[in-house]
Amino acid sequence: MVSTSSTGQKVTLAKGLNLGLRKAMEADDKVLLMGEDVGKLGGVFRITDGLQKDFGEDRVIDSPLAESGIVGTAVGMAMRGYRPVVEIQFDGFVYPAYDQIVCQVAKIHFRSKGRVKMPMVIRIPFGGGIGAVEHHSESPEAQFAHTPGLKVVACSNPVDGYWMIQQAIAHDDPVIFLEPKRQYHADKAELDETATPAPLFTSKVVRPGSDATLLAYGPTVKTCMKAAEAAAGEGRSLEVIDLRTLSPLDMGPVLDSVRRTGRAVVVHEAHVNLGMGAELASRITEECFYSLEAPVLRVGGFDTPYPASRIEEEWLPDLDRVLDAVDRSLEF
Amino acid sequence: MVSTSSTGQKVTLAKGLNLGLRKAMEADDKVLLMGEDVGKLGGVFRITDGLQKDFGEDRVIDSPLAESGIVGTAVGMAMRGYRPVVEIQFDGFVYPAYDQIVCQVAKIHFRSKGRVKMPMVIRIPFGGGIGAVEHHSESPEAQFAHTPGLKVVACSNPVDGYWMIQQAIAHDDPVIFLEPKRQYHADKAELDETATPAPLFTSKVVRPGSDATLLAYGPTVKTCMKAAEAAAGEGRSLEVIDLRTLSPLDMGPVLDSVRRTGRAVVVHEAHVNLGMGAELASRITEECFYSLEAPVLRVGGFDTPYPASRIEEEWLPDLDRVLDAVDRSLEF
Amino acid sequence: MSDGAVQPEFGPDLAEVFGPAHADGGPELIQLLTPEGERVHHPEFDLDFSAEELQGLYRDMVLVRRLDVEATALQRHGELGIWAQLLGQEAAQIGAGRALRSQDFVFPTYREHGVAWCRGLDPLKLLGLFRGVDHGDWNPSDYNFNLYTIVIGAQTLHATGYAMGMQRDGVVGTGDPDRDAAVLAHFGDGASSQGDVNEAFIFAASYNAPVVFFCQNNQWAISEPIERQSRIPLYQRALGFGFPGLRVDGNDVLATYAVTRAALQRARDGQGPTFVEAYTYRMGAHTTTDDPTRYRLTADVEHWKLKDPIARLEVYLKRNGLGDDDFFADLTAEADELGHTLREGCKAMPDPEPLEIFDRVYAETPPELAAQRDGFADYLASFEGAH
Amino acid sequence: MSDGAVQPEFGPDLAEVFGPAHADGGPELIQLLTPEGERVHHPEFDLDFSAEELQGLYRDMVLVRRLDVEATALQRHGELGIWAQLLGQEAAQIGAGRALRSQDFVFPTYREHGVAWCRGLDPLKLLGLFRGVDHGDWNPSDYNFNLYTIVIGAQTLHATGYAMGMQRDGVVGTGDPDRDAAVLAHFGDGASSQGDVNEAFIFAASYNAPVVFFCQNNQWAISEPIERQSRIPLYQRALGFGFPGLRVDGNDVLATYAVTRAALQRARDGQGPTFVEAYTYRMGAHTTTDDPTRYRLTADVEHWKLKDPIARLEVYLKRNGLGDDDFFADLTAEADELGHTLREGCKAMPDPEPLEIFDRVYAETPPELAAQRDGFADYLASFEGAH
Ligand SMILES: Cc1ncc(C[n+]2csc(CCOP(=O)(O)OP(=O)(O)O)c2C)c(N)n1
Ligand SMILES: Cc1ncc(C[n+]2csc(CCOP(=O)(O)OP(=O)(O)O)c2C)c(N)n1
Ligand SMILES: [Mg+2]
Ligand SMILES: [Mg+2]
Repeated sequence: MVSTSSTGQKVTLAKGLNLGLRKAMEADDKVLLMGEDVGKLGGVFRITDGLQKDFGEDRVIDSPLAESGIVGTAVGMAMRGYRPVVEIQFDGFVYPAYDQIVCQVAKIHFRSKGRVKMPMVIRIPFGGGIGAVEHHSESPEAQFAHTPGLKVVACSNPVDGYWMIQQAIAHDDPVIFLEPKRQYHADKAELDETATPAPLFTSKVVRPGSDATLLAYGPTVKTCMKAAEAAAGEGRSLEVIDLRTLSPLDMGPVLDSVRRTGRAVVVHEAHVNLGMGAELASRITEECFYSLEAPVLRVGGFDTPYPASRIEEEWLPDLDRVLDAVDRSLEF
Repeated sequence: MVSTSSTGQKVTLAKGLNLGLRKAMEADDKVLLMGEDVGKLGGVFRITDGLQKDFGEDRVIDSPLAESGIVGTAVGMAMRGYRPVVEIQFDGFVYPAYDQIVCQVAKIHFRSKGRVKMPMVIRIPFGGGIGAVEHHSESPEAQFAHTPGLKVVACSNPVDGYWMIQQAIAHDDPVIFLEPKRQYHADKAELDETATPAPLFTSKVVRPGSDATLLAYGPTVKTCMKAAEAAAGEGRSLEVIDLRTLSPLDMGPVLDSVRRTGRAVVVHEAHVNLGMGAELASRITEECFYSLEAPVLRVGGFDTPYPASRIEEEWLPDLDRVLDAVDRSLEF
Repeated sequence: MSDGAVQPEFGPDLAEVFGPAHADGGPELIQLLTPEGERVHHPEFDLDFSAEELQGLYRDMVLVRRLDVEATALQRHGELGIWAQLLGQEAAQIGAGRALRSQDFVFPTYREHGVAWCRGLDPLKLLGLFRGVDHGDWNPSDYNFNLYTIVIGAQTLHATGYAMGMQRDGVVGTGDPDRDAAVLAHFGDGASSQGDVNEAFIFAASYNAPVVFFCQNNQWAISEPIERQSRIPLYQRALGFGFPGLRVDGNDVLATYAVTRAALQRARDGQGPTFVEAYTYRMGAHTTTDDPTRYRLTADVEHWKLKDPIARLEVYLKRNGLGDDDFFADLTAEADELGHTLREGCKAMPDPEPLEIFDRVYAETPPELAAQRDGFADYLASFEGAH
Repeated sequence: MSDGAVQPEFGPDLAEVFGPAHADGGPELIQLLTPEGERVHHPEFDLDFSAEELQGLYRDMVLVRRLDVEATALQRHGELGIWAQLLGQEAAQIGAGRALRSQDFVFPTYREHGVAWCRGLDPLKLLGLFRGVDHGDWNPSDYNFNLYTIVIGAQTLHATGYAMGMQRDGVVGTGDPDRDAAVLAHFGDGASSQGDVNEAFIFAASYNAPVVFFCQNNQWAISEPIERQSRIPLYQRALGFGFPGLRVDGNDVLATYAVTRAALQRARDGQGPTFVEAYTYRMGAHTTTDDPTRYRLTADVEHWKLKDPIARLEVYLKRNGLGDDDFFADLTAEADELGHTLREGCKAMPDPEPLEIFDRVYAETPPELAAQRDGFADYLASFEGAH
């Protein structure tokens, strides 16, 4: 079991997560991985590639095909002192485990007056754009963020993937860990394993700007960066914030930014209706009522089920729809 | 099987629903009821009292103790041409059926290009204030309203209970039907069975006013009516809207009102974070940006799990917290 | 219990596979003490009990019945919001509870007051949940007894996972009796229909986890009779998942003890899960808010009264001179004392402090929740002057 | 298949209850045609097949294999996003599909292309979902064949509910062969672990619903072998729920047909559910995106090649003079023609019109969604001039 610690290697998000999981397992032998096909196969996205070989079947556990069973047994293992990291194969398959997540995982710390900790990470590859069939492109984050007792984070790039997964595993509260599956093998970034990462529950300005603020997380960070780039070509300066944490929200950087720009557009793949954009818009408006030049606008998946993949790119928020919202905001 | 059709009787919400279910079953023999203890017992709240006796065990079906099984078999019955009305015993027990609801009930019409209808009603007694133990006082509406393909309504009084349940059953789309359990046996209202009810998916101004708008549904309608009454004593005129429909929202009356009053407070028992208030605040702000004198404020359950019942009344939004928000809005 | 339609005209003959089913427990019912108080013998599960042990089991049953009666009365007097009665299930719970070793871990439902008693929990602690002052105010690891779980069946998966943790801790099948441990997972007949419970069977079988699934078949899930959940005897469910199932007379504390003990030992030894169906009867209502006259016959209840778990052991003790008048008198006094303690203790239980709720949601409270807390504190404080 | 640890030291002896388990299907495997193409007899399920019937079954299998091969190729050429192959499972699907009567209703998973074929569905319609142009573009009631369901196991509950609907419609157990109907519910070995599937067993047993649970145990759930899901033969799962389970050689189209036919008839007659385990093997990858070399041995695949469902019937037909050269040549031509149609048809499938999605979410589109649609239409139109 050799730790592949090196600095400066270029990694994909999939590799960053894989390395992060490995680090976490090396650091604490209470860390267990569990899920469908996470063993020999390394998961359908290969995020757990090689881990069963190196850490054994007792720590990288192929489970029967039952999500409630996976999360429910992970609860028991956490009660016994383990730190289970559960992989849900695709976003759309988290729902059979929904009851265990919202009634048990989320509530046990509270129910027990803090006596029983629930240090569990539930990894969910989320979002669309991979040309998949139904149920493989969902964005369930709002439902979890609405549930007290859960923390919800989303990574957007290889370096964050590497650090955030380790931070989530080390954290004593249950964390819903969202991974933009479209990004798994898309881009590479330089990983410096000796760096000091930002704390887990913080948002980051990833591109400064002054005319309007784009709020994104997971897969839409890239969309917004591209939009900002395109807007810059037309002389518009857009600030982009990678929220990273969805529950709790880290409103500090968001409010600072909107107070400066006076305009905000929230971009996510989840349905607009009752999506994260609704909460962000409400809070921003409450806190920056007199700084806002326009209402906070929301760009997201339409309020329809995820469509057949041949039209998914029309359904998903893209650069043009983001810029259209920016225009509407600026012209308001 | 005698229809107790009469005009002018005073009924509770429980009785209104019971009569409405009876009417719906008389009107269409494809209507079936299904759930735990709905037969001889008449349900733990007695909403189905007497129906099995009159309509038989084939139409009022006591089910095995499994919510996914109940909703999943109801899907099959709907495909076969029935109109199942499912009772979930308590809000907190809807989650084992969550997968069937969001991935099947909500999506089958879309998946089948409209060829397969899903005329199902899922009745959920919801909300707190009855001194119950954990999981018996939840407000899960935002999660369902976020899901395209579902319609979500909440009744607040006996007369609406009577009409809305019949309308929901007659409707061809799946309806999540929320019943404020705290109101079941609380107040009586005169029921005129010959009246013409308002359409199902409409909101209603239940008290006109001019200083601020209170938006409520289900159990908080009563709270807001009392708050408006109390405010009137202090010379403040509050308009109260009973939303009745949560998905779709009927924004017409809401926007009209807020354009007049310039102020809105949304009141629900669900957690504030990503609750219905977030969506309402976002839409109101977007539509009435220049009419708003203050940001839309939200009063709801705190972002903690529902507490032990001896302190539930402190956790739930009450008259004082509503008036406090009104004050904050007016003073903004 | 079983249904005529179960006979297939092909495939294995179910009656042959399982033996005939009987409404009264059937021949498969493992019994050591009859309802009439006769000691009977069993080829596999016989055990010798000392006078002390028998008195101990009797005492436990009498005291938990008193606990139950008091709690029911406290609910009637408005001191509890609701109470889930164990009346009639004392033998099933005490038999199972006494079969545990301290290193074993228990996952109860909301009705296992008797098992809690055996784990040494102050019974007053059981009342908090039903009074509405907490969700259970004990540390599970202090008693190896989890908090009550209300969502039907959810805890069977936790139990299985906990047992998988024990396997990883190396406390299964080592041969060291003080080290080897097992999990006892409680659930009801109604719960057997939940997906979670069946998934727990699958996981436990798949990993050969050291867990005993202990089902109190009290014949009812609120108003629904066991026939709605299963048309064959419930213990046979386990066989289809590949591990043994046994039906024990749940009103016979000796048999329940013996069978649970053997099943737990099998689990500790690394031989995997067992399903124990304790065949019993819910003599009371489902909870204090239930009205069983709407759905069941008094005659049935009367029938089961003859099988009372306490009465049969009392007859046995008395007939065999295993308890003198002092023993019974002392026990009555002890029960009265317990009742008194419960009544006084319950009424003295303070309401929780509202602001606490904010501190316990997370191990690390996020700033936004802390702000919500502070806002509420200010709000509450704003009334102080006013009143 | 089964695990040493299953022997309890008490309780019913599982080996006795169920008989011994064997890796290769075991003695309980119902077979009418051996891998070598020998016709064997079975005491309960024997059937006579005419030459025409045998040729028909053979033809079906050959054509659906071609369908599968073509679709796999179309995926490789980028015409489909993904494809779930049925290679090796032709006999299980054709045997089951041909056992249906028109009034029966089928709930498939995502792999039942052979059953769809038997229901008369234009195979091109199966490609839409995998191409990404729709979620299945047929009306289930036109074929009594539901849309594919992707969430594992969910459809078994729908099937049970549909069967309960049939009971209420009075089309079960009337004795009229053209009226009595049943439901065929498909699922895989992996699916047997889902709560939903086990709840379906419970509901079907409880209401004695006319449903046949048809499990294609192809030994794998993606990378996980059947042993992870069950340590005893899967068909035995049903016994614990109180209805019969049977294991049939799923690579033997004759046996699968005979067993499914009997099970469906039993359901139509009002005798309730049956579990049929079609013991087969997934010869291909899980889907075209899977790489089975990461988790299984080529030797295993080679072993199963000897049991090929088509080859054995071909041997039998040829050996018994039941198909002349023309028959085989015509069939090859027909398969080529099918391949051609599929290739051309697939490429010609139009992409959906984005705006349609808004109209199909509800039976009655709410105004707010109509507004969203209109806004998007305007937005799209705004580009028209621009480009
Ligand atoms: C998931 C879920 N659904 C419904 C309920 C409501 N409920 C509480 S107890 C009960 C019946 C349980 O019956 P059983 O499992 O036989 O246990 P018993 O109460 O008889 O001990 C029901 C339906 C619940 N607590 N959880
Ligand atoms: C609820 C759910 N979880 C996970 C998946 C992902 N998934 C698709 S197929 C599959 C394996 C299914 O195995 P099995 O039931 O044996 O059927 P087979 O594919 O072998 O025909 C998995 C895990 C899913 N579709 N649904
Ligand atoms: Mg019970
Ligand atoms: Mg399989």
